[in-house]
Amino acid sequence: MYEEEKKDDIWEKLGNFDVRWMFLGCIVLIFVPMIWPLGLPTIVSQPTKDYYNALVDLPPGSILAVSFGGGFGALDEREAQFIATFKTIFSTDLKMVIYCQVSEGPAVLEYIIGEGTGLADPLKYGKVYGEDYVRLGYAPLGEVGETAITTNIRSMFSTDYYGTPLDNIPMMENINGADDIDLLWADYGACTTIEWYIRQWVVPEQMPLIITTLGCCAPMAAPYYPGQLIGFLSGSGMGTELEITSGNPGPGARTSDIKNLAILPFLLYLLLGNISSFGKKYMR
Amino acid sequence: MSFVKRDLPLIILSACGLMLLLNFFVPTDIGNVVKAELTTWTVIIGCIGTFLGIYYMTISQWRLLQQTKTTIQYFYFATIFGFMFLWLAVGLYFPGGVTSPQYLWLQNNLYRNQSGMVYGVMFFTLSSSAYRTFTIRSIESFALLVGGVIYMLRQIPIFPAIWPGLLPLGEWILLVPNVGGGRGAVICAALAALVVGIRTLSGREATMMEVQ
Amino acid sequence: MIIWDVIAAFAGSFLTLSVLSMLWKDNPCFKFGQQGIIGIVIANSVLVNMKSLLDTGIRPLVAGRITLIVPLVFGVLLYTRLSKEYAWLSKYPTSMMVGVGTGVMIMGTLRGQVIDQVKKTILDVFTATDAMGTFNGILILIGTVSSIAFWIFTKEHTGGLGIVSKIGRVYLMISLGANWAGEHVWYLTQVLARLAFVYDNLIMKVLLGQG
Amino acid sequence: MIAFRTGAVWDLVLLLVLSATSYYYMNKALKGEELPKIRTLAAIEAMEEGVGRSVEADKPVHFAMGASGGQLYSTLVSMTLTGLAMANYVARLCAKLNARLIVHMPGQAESIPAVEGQVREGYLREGKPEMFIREDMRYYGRQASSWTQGVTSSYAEEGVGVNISVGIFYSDCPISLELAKFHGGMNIGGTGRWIMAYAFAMMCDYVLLGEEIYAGAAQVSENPLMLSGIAIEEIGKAFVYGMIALGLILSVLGVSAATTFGF
Repeated sequence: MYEEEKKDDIWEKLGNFDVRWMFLGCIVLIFVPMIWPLGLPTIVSQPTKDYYNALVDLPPGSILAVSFGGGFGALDEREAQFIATFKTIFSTDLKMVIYCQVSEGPAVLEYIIGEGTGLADPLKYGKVYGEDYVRLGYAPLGEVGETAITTNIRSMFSTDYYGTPLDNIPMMENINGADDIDLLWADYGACTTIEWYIRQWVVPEQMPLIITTLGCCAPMAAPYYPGQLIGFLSGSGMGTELEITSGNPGPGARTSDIKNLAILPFLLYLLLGNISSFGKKYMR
Repeated sequence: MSFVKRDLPLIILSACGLMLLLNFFVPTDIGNVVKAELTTWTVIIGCIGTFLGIYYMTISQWRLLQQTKTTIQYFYFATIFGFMFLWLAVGLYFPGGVTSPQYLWLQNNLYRNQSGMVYGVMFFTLSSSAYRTFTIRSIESFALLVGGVIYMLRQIPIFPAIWPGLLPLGEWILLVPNVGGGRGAVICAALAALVVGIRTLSGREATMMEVQ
Repeated sequence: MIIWDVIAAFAGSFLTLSVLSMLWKDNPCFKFGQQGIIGIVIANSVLVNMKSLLDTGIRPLVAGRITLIVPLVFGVLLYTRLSKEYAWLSKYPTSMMVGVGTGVMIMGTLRGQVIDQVKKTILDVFTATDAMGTFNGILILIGTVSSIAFWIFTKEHTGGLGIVSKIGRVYLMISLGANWAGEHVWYLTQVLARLAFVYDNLIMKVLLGQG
Repeated sequence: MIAFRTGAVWDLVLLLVLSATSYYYMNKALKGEELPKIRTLAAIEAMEEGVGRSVEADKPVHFAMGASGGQLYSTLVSMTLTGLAMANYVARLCAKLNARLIVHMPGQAESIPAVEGQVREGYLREGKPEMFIREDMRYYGRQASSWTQGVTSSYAEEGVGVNISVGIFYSDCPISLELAKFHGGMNIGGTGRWIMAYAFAMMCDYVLLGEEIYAGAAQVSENPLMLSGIAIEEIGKAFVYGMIALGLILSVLGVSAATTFGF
């Protein structure tokens, strides 16, 4: 239903192909690697190596805070990151406090680290709830909520997600705010959210920060790396890289594989658009 | 009355903002308590506002129904509330609420597919707009095309596998020219936000003054 | 395979394809899915916000934290917007939220988005360990300075300023392109992962009985 | 012990510079003195044309601040206020030209009173408060996925004359902008979130790029106080240039920028 444009000559036609053919081509080429996997290698980038090292280099017993922003809508992009990261954490002796800044967070967490059912099941690593990790649930935090947590976690969460007062949880005994935390893992899906963590955790508290986010958010995170940001994973591609680095194979490899062909019809259309533009300008 | 209607809210606004700022520059125990209290308050107010959305959603859907009154429109109307009550019922009935296995089943199998594909559709809408706009007409459009295509190809494994130089080139685009341009954008937007912020705290922001 | 897997495969695939059908044209399947998703999102929001309200507001209040009366009352005042006579009362909660938001914004923005950005721009030039690093640092410096010039509103972009802002525009376009590419590939991931759901669960498991 | 926060001297200096400049220019504006001229923004001029086109085509005007455009207590609050100023202006234009306005409200339900207040205010300023219809204030839940579905469905059912989108946009705008175009509408808009500015640059007929939304909001407010904000921002930019120059000079002299800007 786009407004009709003039279709005079070949150059005009090249620039006005029905894009639905491109859509169809992409969909068809998505199915090809599903049936016949290509199995191309993945190269691990420096931000992923730094991200992994930030986790495994922490001394045993260090406290990791997790500001979790995973939702179901964009889970495909981040599932690999979550599973590989939680498996890496559970393989170490870190203590972890997790809170959610999106409403779907608790449900996604249950899906990923639910005891006995999760894709990165803490029980398989011998982790005990309340001693090795604590889930605080969701609050519509926004940046002000992050500020409150750096000051006093108990002002936002008087109980954990299951209703147990924080004072009755052994691991939380000496954890009150940013001063008691050694590393922050921030996960978010809105690219500018990185600024919350820079402003409320890194600047005033000098907190070491690692992040996981969508592929599109890398350009927004890049200005802070390396420096305020120790390492980062953006998108399923870097999730796959962490799977390789940490030795925890997961869903990322297949996703990366399927991407390979589906982009080709789009590139073809991009080429046609440019030939059309060139022709209209110079060949008429 | 104009004091209660217009000035007092502005005083509350300024007081809240200035207390936080004061505590930022001169941190004190009492200031931290105030900061934690105020931030908790805003979160609570936000939670209470949820039902306002339901009211607006209902009246606008009701109006659409009144406009057409066709069977299919009744069906659409029922669909919203059908899904809403199903999710509410499962979330409230089963132990564990939104983390109960039953709720997770709904979220993972139904909602995830639907909302996931909404983002998927954007691949197609972006592709179609890129087909129209990613043409080389000037140095700027060339820069847009180069920045976009190189960084895109860097993220698809087949292209770095064919030409390994794409990986460092993609990283370079991301960490050098993107940072240069993006940093200027971030600084300017921050300055503008600061100016609006200062105007707001001084009680002179038009959007906060004029609401009748 | 249990019946719930079959239901999940059919219902999940139907909803996936209903959204995808939007690319063809507006149709009842799309509309059904669209109405459904609004209902789901609102229900989810009610469930989690009410739990959050209970945990953060009501329970601590009952336990004796009486200051929480203030946000509870202010929260209710939001609803006065529905009355013509008392709509002005809704300005109170709005003002409080904006005041807190503005305070938090200012204290974080000053350093995080201005001073530290300036600091990093200079450090990029002077802390590089090799010539390439210094060169990159200089490129970043030029990009930062020139892209700021692009947003100068009170001078005409001619002469020297015109040239500098033109350089800034090139940097900005590369940055926009990189942003676009990141989003585009993410969305591609979403399409293929959802179609993989249809392939794995509906086609392979249910229809072909494999896997 | 009460003490000034370590490492926040430059924060205070910048805040004082901007506050003092704000005081100076706002006083100037209040006295009716002349303010620096601002270059014209094509997108702002196009808004009236777009609303006029909608009236001719008998299609509604759509306005959106983004699925997450109602953030009152986050750092994006300035952008929310900008979106509200635009809502006010679009309502004024619609009242002036007798166009039907559909407002797609953000997911943050707590911002609804502010959005409705601005739209009502716009109609009132043109002397047509009766044009306000609450049912045309649409709400679709707190997620981008439901918001985009609601907005696109509205385009399909009710048509699009012009779609004006100014505010906080995440991954909602690639659908809402492209589908507005698909249904024959004209797109005008922008966001201060740089990460999504590309979508506006690609899909809008007239775009407000990054910081331009603040300048645009000041222009449409016709309020000298708001207009003075642009001049204040320019001083801020000059100050930033000064900081860069100082940092470079001191670095050449052997003082690291980490030291210069670290106290």
